[in-house]
Amino acid sequence: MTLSVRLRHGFGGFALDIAFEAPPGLTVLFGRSGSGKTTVINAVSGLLRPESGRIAVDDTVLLDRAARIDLPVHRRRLGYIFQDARLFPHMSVRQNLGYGRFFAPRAAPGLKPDRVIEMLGIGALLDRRPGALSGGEKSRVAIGRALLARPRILLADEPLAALDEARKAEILPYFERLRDEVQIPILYVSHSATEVARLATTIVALKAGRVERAGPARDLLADPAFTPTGIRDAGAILSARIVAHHPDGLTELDAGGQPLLLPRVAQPEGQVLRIRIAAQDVILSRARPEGLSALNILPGTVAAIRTGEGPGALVSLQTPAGLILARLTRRSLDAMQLAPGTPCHAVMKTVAIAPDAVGPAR
Amino acid sequence: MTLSVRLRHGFGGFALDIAFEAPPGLTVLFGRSGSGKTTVINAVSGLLRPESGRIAVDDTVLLDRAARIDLPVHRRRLGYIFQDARLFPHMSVRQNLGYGRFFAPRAAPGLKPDRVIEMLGIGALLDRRPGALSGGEKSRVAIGRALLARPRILLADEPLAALDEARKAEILPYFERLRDEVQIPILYVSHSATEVARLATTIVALKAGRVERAGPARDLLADPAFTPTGIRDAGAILSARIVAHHPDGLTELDAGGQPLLLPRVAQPEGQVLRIRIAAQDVILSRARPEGLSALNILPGTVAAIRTGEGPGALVSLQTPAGLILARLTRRSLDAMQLAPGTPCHAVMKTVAIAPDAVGPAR
Amino acid sequence: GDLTVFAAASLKNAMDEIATKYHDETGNTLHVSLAGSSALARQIQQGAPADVFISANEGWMDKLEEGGEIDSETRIDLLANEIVLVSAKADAKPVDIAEGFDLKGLLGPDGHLAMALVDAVPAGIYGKASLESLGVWDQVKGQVAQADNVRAALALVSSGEAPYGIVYATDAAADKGVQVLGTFPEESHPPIIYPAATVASSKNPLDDEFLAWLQGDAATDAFTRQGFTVLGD
Amino acid sequence: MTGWLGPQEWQAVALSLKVSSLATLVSLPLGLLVAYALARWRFPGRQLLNGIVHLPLILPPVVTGYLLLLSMGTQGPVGSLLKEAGIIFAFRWTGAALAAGTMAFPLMVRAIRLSIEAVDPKLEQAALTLGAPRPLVFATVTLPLILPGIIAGAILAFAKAMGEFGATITFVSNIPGQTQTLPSAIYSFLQIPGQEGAALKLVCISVAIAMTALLASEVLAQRIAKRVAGR
Amino acid sequence: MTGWLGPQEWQAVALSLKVSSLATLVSLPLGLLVAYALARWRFPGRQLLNGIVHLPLILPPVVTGYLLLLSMGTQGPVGSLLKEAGIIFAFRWTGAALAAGTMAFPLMVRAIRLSIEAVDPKLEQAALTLGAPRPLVFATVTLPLILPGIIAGAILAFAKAMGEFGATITFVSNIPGQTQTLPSAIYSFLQIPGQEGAALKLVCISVAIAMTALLASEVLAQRIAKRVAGR
Ligand SMILES: Nc1ncnc2c1ncn2[C@@H]1O[C@H](COP(=O)(O)OP(=O)(O)OP(=O)(O)O)[C@@H](O)[C@H]1O
Ligand SMILES: Nc1ncnc2c1ncn2[C@@H]1O[C@H](COP(=O)(O)OP(=O)(O)OP(=O)(O)O)[C@@H](O)[C@H]1O
Ligand code: MOO
Ligand SMILES: [Mg+2]
Ligand SMILES: [Mg+2]
Repeated sequence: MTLSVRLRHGFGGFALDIAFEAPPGLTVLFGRSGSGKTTVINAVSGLLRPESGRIAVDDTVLLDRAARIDLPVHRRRLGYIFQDARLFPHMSVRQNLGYGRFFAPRAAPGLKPDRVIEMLGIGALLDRRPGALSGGEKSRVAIGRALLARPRILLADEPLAALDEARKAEILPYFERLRDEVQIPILYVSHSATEVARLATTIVALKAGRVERAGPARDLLADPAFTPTGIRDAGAILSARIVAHHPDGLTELDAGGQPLLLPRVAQPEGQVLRIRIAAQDVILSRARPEGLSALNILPGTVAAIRTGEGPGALVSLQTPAGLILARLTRRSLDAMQLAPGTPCHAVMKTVAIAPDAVGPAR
Repeated sequence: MTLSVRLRHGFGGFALDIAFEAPPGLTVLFGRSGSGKTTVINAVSGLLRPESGRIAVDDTVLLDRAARIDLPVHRRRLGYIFQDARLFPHMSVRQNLGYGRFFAPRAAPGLKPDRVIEMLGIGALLDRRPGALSGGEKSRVAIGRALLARPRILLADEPLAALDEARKAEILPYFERLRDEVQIPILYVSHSATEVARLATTIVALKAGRVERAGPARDLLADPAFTPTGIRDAGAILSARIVAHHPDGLTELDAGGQPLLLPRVAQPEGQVLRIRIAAQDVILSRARPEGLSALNILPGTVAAIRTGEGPGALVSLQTPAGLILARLTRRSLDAMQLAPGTPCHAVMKTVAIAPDAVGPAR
Repeated sequence: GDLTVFAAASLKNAMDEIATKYHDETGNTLHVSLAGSSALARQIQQGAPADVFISANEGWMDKLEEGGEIDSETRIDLLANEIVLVSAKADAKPVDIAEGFDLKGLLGPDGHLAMALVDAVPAGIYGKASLESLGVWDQVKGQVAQADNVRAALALVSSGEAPYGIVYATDAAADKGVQVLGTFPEESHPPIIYPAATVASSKNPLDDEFLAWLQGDAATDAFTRQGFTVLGD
Repeated sequence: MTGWLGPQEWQAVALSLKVSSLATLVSLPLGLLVAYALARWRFPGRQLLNGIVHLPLILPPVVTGYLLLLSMGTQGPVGSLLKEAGIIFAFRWTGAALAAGTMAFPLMVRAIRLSIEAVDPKLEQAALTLGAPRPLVFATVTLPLILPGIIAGAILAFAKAMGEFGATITFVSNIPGQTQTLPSAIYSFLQIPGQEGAALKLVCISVAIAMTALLASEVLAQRIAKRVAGR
Repeated sequence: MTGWLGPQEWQAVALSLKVSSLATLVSLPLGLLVAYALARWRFPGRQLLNGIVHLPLILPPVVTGYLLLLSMGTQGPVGSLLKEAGIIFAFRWTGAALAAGTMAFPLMVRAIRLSIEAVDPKLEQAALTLGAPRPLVFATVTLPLILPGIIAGAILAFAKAMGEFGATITFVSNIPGQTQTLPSAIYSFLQIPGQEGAALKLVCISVAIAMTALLASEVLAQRIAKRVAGR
């Protein structure tokens, strides 16, 4: 299912004018504070009626101002995780969680309440009221409430911002499942490189109310010119197939014929994974290095080099496994005499490929 | 000024029982969602009256239930950045920002309004009301309101959670300035490794209402057994003096007699910096490696090794610059035959030392 | 049988007694609705289920008669009353109420004279007429405190708020807190008449009989005890 | 007890309770609707509706009673229509309830409206996104949140109905056992000097009833507030 | 215009305006205090205070007026004390204002109290942490947020005061130019057969005044609500 959005709206000083397509999967809306992310999501939800525009999911038109179509909010079958939790203060956590379920068609696909409650770690809170919850607990209940509404479109506005890393790591897989199994369009606002890398199928980067870049996550993330969360978080995405699970806790992958080792993953042998390799974590070497603690070495040739204003540079390397990004200093660039076409090796630590950078391929 | 806190309080199922000292500087309260961080901050602010306990800043007792002392909230001279922004809806942004200033003694030290407004990027919002702000804009105004109250104690409950990376990078230095120049005790709740590494002088880790670990940030962060934000974010902190700014945009430091290169920093030559080196970013090599893009190599000997349940291990290396943490796989550990006392080299990329891991020393 | 009587509120005590007696004598039950004469008259105009109307005010009875809402031939002048000057002051002396008597002097520069509304409520209208014909109205009119009914005027006097007041003799008799200083001459005001009649729309066979009974001994006794004069036809 | 109050007084007490309860209960749904419309809808004639609702507060009760008599009496334009339908207010206890309800209506509407205006529309929006149609959003989110306001409105209305006199006596007269409410009975006693004691007894009963209702509503409202605050 | 209404009626109009305005303005601070106490403080006697505030609503107005006469009259226990201090209510327009204010008080308190209860205490807490002492927190945070409630309460009180009759005439009677308010004048006309027209004129004036006030308050309240919503 493809969500297509075209909007124009103005608030006093701020003008929004955007158009993008969100193909099946998860579309991350990206942009600085005040760039219009919540406004876009609100328009898709129907809570904001834009001055002009059209919003459709495949052939279902949610809004078309020109044709005077405006599907009422409650008929859009949304799961909206608000930037503020917006729990119903007079209902218990259990009642909050059950609220959307009640209105969803029985037959609609969705996650089981027990599993959602368990993954969110809110089993002990079910009889409390929102007034007696901590900030993170509130946001977890809000996530559960939206997921359990069996939505046809999921809108998530920084859903994990208030959570600790461990909890984030527990919840991320469920968004992956929603993306891959339930196959509903998901619009997801996030500032976190990890979340973008792990979840995004598509990226839409907003800047001051306009679309700055938009496209498949894999293309955008491998582009040295696009560093949405800052150059430090740049990184490319590869596909690789699981070859073997070794007894010392490492999993071996085949990335375009080259072996890659990473900490054990849960998926079975044969499965194709999507892995993210941060530019930061890649060391380049002209000669094949020996005796290092880093276990992964991919040969390749330099594809492109981007030097910005600072002392750093981003190099993209064409390897058998695909394009890889590496970040280094210009001094190293000069010392190693790198230029497009130069053959060289990418050295990556096994541990640099964190579990949260590994997910089922799309 | 040292803040000492001792508290006991119960909410139905949750029992808080903690004691810690926050010496001058910034104390990060760390812990999973629901572990009691906001409760502690509320008690220090006086908004929550704990069942028993004592809270004092040096000799000024804010609360002593046994002695029936309970300084009223408004006399505690706080700057409290709430987890939810809590802006006054009927006042403009300007009025919100000015509110605390009005009650602060003229003579109290504090930041200038214009600078705070500029760093928060809220200059264009001054005449708006909170209802017309985006999520991140609200939280920025809330930060400004607290900072401008010229507080004697600053309480910040995940102040940067709703902000994009670029904005975070702009605001962090101001918390550093408050910590280093204004020298007020700061209690700061955060889940972010970057913020902890950059800001913390002291770390207090909570777990289910109790103090799990507490101590100076430098000690805790160099301890392979303590990985508060997950092993992936482990990293040690070094002190190093600026030797020279090179024309190619790199700055050379002297870390215990060893040269370290990193992207240009703003501070002048001669100044001592605090730099964080993520365990993730360190590669170990028995022999001194050659021909790599990584420019920093520190010799040392293995001080301690921690192996957990997974395939990874944390190695702490005693170098002339101080303790360094490195993360690698057990397979590498075995291949390299590392054990306490083994001499070896730490290899770090220049670019791995990001600007946000560099700050004035404390 | 049952009978509904709409009676001016100032007849409360007498009607209570009459209801009991009537029930004892005839076995019939009286429902007495007490309110201001104007309210009752308007209700009768709007088809109220009243069988008999006893008004404190001839004007309203005239109005009903014009509209055919009462049976004209049954209308009688049932009771007469007097208006008196009262005071709650212990040292008040009887006053000879006559042409030009010094009411202004009694009140002093800022004492008030409590009356019912002088243009609207019968007791007030009679009082004003009397003072006018005695030639003292113009001197005291600025000091008249008008209440919405006689009872409230009396309360102003008995609470001491107004030193003097003009009320019905029947009300003055019932209030132990005030003393009657003098009675206004009968000829100084129009006759104070309480007319009664059966209501035209009433199909109650008892109504004529009750009107007759009201003029009988038992009723006369009850009215007299409250200070009314019962008028024969 | 029966000795302490005459049967007629007991009747007045019972009738007042009946009248005030009916007036409160029947006007509640209408009050809710009007309050919601005034708080949340923008429609032409909104200010007019608002004005009409407030009329009984502005007019002297006698005038309200008189207008009721003219319009809702069996001869009146509305009353005669209703009579066809078998609904008669004139000189019935239902009429007393109508008068009391009319007088109490503005108080009820104001209280409920204030609390509707205090509900954060963002919560209602959240319910909409979860698939609840407007009427159910109202029933499951708005209504529970304004319950304290509804209780306040209802109790104000009940208290007002217990004390209402001018409009009632003007509209439905003061017929013992049928339309004689407590305030009318008190009025009757106050017409004659020397009956203050009897009036006082009734005043005490009236106050006791209203205070009991008031206290009950306070307890209820507090319990609700606590639950919402999450304690 | 002067020809349309007699001078006595004009006086009544002017007086009613004066009386209702004074009643509203003077009872506002007290109403605010009582509403705040009832909404936010827990003290012994809170329910008693609540009951007393509601009394004028429960009692027939005549009774309230009578009680005022007994207590606040120049001979009454409170009234005689006040007289020493030079404050006299009896037969003065100030007394009419006292009666109207008393009758309107419960309406005002309820409206203000509801809106105080709707203010999120977290905002007040935020103000405290910023160094504002309680009274200033009230003045700068609570008060502006409850302004719509205060306006609603004031306008309810004003409207009620414009219509108040029973308590006023019982307490201060009806002295043209001093205590004859519009409702007293209307009542007088209604007592006389055939004067309904004259009464109607006054009713219209009364309604016009109250509606104007009502409309003004709505506009004001809407403007405030908009500002708070941030549009
Ligand atoms: N009013 C209350 N009644 C009952 N339990 C409460 C109440 N307030 C907080 N709690 C519980 O106390 C615990 C600590 O809450 P606190 O707000 O301090 O957590 P926190 O560490 O700030 O978490 P987060 O990171 O999610 O904000 C939580 O388990 C919470 O559910
Ligand atoms: N009601 C409003 N009136 C005026 N301006 C508004 C209104 N709502 C939002 N804005 C402005 O529109 C812009 C976009 O707001 P939006 O909430 O979409 O930002 P966002 O991208 O979600 O930011 P954040 O990450 O801070 O939540 C902001 O500059 C904001 O100030
Ligand atoms: O009973 Mo009346 O109607 O006082 O004159
Ligand atoms: Mg937003
Ligand atoms: Mg918290």
